[in-house]
Amino acid sequence: MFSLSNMLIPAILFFALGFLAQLVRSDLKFPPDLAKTLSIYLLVGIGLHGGMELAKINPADAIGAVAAALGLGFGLPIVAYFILSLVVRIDRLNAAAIAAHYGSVSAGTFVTAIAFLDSLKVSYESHPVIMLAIMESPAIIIGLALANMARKGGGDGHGKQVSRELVHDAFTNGSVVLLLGSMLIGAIAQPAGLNKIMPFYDTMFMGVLSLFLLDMGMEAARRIGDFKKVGPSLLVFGIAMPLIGGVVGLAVGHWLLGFGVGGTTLVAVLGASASYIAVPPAMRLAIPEASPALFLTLSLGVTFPFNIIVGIPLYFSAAQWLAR
Amino acid sequence: MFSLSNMLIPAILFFALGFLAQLVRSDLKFPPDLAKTLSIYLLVGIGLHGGMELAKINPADAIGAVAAALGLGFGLPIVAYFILSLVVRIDRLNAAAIAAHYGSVSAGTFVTAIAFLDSLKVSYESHPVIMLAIMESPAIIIGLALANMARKGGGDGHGKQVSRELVHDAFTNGSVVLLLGSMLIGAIAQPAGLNKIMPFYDTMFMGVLSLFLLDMGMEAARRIGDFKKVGPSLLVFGIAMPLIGGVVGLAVGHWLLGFGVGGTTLVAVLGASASYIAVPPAMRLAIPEASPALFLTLSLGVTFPFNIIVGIPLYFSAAQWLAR
Amino acid sequence: MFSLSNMLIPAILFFALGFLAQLVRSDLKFPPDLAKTLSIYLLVGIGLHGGMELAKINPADAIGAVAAALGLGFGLPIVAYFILSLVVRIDRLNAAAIAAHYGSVSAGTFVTAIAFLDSLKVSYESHPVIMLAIMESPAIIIGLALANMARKGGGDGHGKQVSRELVHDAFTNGSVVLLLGSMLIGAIAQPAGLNKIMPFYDTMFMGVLSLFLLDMGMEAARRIGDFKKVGPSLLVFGIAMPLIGGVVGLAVGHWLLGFGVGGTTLVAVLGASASYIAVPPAMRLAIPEASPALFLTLSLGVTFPFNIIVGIPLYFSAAQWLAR
Amino acid sequence: MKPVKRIEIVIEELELANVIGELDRIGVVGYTVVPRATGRGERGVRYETVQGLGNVLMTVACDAFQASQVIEAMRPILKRYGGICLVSDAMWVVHDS
Amino acid sequence: MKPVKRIEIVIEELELANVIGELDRIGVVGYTVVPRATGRGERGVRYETVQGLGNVLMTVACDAFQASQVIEAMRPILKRYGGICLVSDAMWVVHDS
Amino acid sequence: MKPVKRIEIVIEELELANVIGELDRIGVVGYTVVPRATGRGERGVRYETVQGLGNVLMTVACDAFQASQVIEAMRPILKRYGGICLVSDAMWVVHDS
Ligand SMILES: Nc1ncnc2c1ncn2[C@@H]1O[C@H](COP(=O)(O)O)[C@@H](O)[C@H]1O
Ligand SMILES: Nc1ncnc2c1ncn2[C@@H]1O[C@H](COP(=O)(O)O)[C@@H](O)[C@H]1O
Ligand SMILES: Nc1ncnc2c1ncn2[C@@H]1O[C@H](COP(=O)(O)O)[C@@H](O)[C@H]1O
Ligand code: NA
Ligand code: NA
Ligand code: NA
Repeated sequence: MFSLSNMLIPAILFFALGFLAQLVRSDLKFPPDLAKTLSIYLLVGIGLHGGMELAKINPADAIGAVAAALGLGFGLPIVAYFILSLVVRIDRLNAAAIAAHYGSVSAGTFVTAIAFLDSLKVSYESHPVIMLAIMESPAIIIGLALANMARKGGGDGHGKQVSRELVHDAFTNGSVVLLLGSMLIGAIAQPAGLNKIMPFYDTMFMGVLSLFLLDMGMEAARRIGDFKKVGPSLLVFGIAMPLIGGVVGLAVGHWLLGFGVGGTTLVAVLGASASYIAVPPAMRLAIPEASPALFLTLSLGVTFPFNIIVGIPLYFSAAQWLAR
Repeated sequence: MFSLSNMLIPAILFFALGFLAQLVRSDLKFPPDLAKTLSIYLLVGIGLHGGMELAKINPADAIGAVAAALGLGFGLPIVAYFILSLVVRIDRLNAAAIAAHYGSVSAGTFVTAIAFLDSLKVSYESHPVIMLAIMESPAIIIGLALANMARKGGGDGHGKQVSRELVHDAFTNGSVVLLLGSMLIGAIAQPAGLNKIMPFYDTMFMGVLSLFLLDMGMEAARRIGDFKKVGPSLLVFGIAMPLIGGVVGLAVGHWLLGFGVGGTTLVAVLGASASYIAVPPAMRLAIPEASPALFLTLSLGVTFPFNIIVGIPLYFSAAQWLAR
Repeated sequence: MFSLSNMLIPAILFFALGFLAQLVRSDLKFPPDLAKTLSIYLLVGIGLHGGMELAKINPADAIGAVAAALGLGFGLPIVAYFILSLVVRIDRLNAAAIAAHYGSVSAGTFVTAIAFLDSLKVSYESHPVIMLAIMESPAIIIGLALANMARKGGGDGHGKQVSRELVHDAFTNGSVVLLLGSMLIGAIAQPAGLNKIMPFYDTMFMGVLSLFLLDMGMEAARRIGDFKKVGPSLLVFGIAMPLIGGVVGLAVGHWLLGFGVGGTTLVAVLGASASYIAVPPAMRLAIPEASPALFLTLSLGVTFPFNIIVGIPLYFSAAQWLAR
Repeated sequence: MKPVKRIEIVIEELELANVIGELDRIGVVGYTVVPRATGRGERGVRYETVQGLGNVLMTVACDAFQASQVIEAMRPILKRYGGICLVSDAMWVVHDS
Repeated sequence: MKPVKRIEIVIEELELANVIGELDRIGVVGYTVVPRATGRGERGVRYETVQGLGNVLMTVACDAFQASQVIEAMRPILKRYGGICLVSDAMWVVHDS
Repeated sequence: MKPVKRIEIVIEELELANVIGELDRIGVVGYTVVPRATGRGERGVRYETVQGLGNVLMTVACDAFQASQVIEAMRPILKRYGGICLVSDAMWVVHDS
């Protein structure tokens, strides 16, 4: 069973440390490129590991996971959009932009969930990694489509050109390329060579994750200043939506894909997490009318910390409960 | 016994390499953020290790070390200030700024001392790490107080506001937060999680230290151009003061705290080293009249290299002599 | 024997991934300082390893390798210059600048060759590392001399001052200092200390190389846009010249130095590779009339990828053939 | 030396390719870009939380006629995505005179 | 386009918060900051040896009245901590016109 | 405030030492440098592929007489290595007045 001591995994404590450092207005600052470097490392690391695992399974076996990922990636932003327009009642363009973030995923949250499972020595399926890579993109397309609808076609020349670029960008953005690319390398490279590379990822992975979360903690706390701009109903959305996505993910993982506790937790995390790397620039280009203060504050300042501190253990407990 | 071959530890050789590279005007340059990244890594590494060790000892046991750290942190800058005003005879504001640097500590010097002890397989107490964290701040307060006195109250509104900010900054500066934070994490995190993180620090620590010292060697040599501005009597101070601080540290470590050879060496290093991370910006804000060319050249260009090359082996030999 | 599966070593696959990412216009981008940091790491790593190996051999034994390196370093740029002026028929200043690049070496290619040999479990002599360090500089001097000749003495005051600076820079440039310096440290540092440092290099080396090649793949592909400017005959030179240098290197390694398959392959790689770190800035200062678009595109965009993908396996097969 | 217009543009990094496209269309070859600028304007504070969302500072020196075209091209971009565009006079120490 | 003052400030990074505080007090919303500038002045060479001790380059476009307030606010800061402040004229390609 | 010339120079990083040498010779103490600029000009696109081959943006404020000397010193450098040099007028909020 889950207990408070599970919270004391170092990765999460480092996140809290970063958050606190920023709250007490420490001058602690990470070099701006450090976070990027750490996340390149983490993405390649998950990709290689995932690829090596996936090479062992039957490709046909992965089709269900791929389909589920597409379903979640196309479905969740639509759910989010309707909640945002009908319940939270914000304007449609901001709704579309925010919805796209929640349909996509956060690799940082995913890796933290893996650290969490590892610390409890819970095993997990390898399919969720491929779902992570796939789920980066579809929500961007949906966000764009929703915005075009909101603009009643948005059909000026500029809009159409941006749309074309956006669809291209959605499938070629850095995280997708890194993740799919290293997954492929993990699957096809000769084992002797991989064995020489993996110590770099195995030895350092959790340490790098801790530093990454330390930085993300600072970044999350920096967003608190914008909570006023976001307003109470959107803040509630920033916590309710991951719960909804998490529940959908739990259902998909447990019933649809038949995963165990670990895999189901990871699918829940995919559903629950919101993108803060690939989607923000895409939405900035696609929907310049939408406010970055809203979507960044929600994904980085509310949902990310919520998932790290509360969400992951919660989805895990739920997955355990389902698996009874 | 100590012999020349002890100087041949790689960390020190890399420092010499960096120094030399700059002397021959090589275009070798480290990316500006690399040194920051390396020192974040080193601080977290010392903190985690220290915290894990400290978790094993009786908290009451650490009270002596804490008190000694406060004593050194408040006392040494006052000693330095009087030497600077009465013997070296520089103006009081520069004296206050420089004194603050010498009352504080250099984590880089501390880590190099640990590498030195490790290379000789000399063990050491874990308390000095906590002293390192504590000694970052008090000297900043003393520097500020001395400057305010020198300005006869310095009591304009601006001065008072800066003072308040300074006291805040002294206790929340990045190094303090990182060091105390990771010490705490090392002490309270669940062991299974720590075991997954520590390979990142254990495997890489000495290698990272070498690269850090390579960069610091270049930085130290860059300061040589300012030796003229500093003048001979201040240059002598830059070597005499670490010796004084080292002797005080030796006494405190050996007699007051009853440490062995390793621990006594480390306390001597704390006394002898001068800050070049936390104190310079604090003094720049608090005493804008003081010249950064003076305090940076002294701490980075004179005292740091002196401690790395001559000081550490010297304090170690003295600690051995005390322990006969 | 060599087979296609040898190409599937992860380092090369990561290079291909970077190349592809850029071709599909992904927004994947490495922080600008990351490549520098990775190459500092790689240079120090090769240097330390090489130094530790060299410490075991008789210094007299290395004299042949040193002489061969000087011969290649002074000879190859002259060969390249004549091909460029007489066959490719480009102007003499551009010819001099490009020739200097091909007389020098690429540490990145060298390390990839080592990864290639390691993946095939082929051993190699330690001398080529010292040749790598030595071959960085002579070509710069030759390039300068050729340019001065082309300018008929180039004898204005400015030219002479630049020449003096250039000769200084040729021998103090960052890569040379790092490589020779860490080789020296590897040779003289006390073994206990080295053993504490080496895990940093042993554990991470291949992983770091992969990330480095990922970045270089993107950089190489970025150069494709300049292929038009370079023109077909120069593009052919970019592939023919490494083959010529490779053949010369094979001959030198096999017959002159009597190396085995591994060592001969490495000498071939030294002959075949073109500099893209030390030589470009030197040529920019020495021959401002020469176009960086030409020399950078050739060395980074043509010869580097050619050597990584085709050259290394080819030189290796040839070395095997020689050793029959 | 010849008199030129000095155009100074602050835009989000994401828009840079777009702006360069406009310069190409107009036929302006030269520009200089300083990356990683931060700033504050009507749309709040901007810094590079996320790749592409920081500011860049672009300087373009060109003749008055081209400048007026650049200005017109910038208007819709500034309206859509924010940023500023300042135009002033300067003397250009021409390469070849 | 409307005529504005273009204020260009070089200060130590540490002072940035202070200067922004003055802008807030005066009511100037917009500014752009380029970090990691190095330089040389009366106080010698400045580069970022230590976090906070490098220069930043700040640009503020505002009307003449606000500019005069900014200038007055900068004087004591420049005196205390060094740095420079240059003021020139520019035309602002306003967002909404 | 006093009127000054504001000289803005974009050159390859490698040339920076050279330009500072010229400033020293002329007796100009103050300058500010923003590193890591990219750009495009007659010689094509420049970015820091290789250490030293990126652009830097240098600003020098000085009086008109020194400015004319700096301009003359820049001509041969610009001719040889490329880059631009723009000169404009500004008011300097002097430290001590
Ligand atoms: N008055 C101003 N002075 C200088 N920079 C400005 C000004 N207004 C806006 N900016 C810059 O332009 C960016 C976008 O501005 P805005 O679209 O008004 O939010 C800001 O982040 C600033 O970097
Ligand atoms: N004349 C000048 N032109 C351009 N920048 C200057 C000038 N004088 C000072 N600076 C900048 O302002 C900073 C502080 O100047 P100072 O307070 O005079 O040492 C320097 O590091 C330069 O970046
Ligand atoms: N018209 C221009 N406006 C702004 N920057 C320019 C201009 N022309 C050249 N530059 C800058 O000067 C550098 C060298 O220019 P060039 O020597 O013409 O290739 C370019 O990389 C740009 O950064
Ligand atoms: Na999601
Ligand atoms: Na001290
Ligand atoms: Na070569």
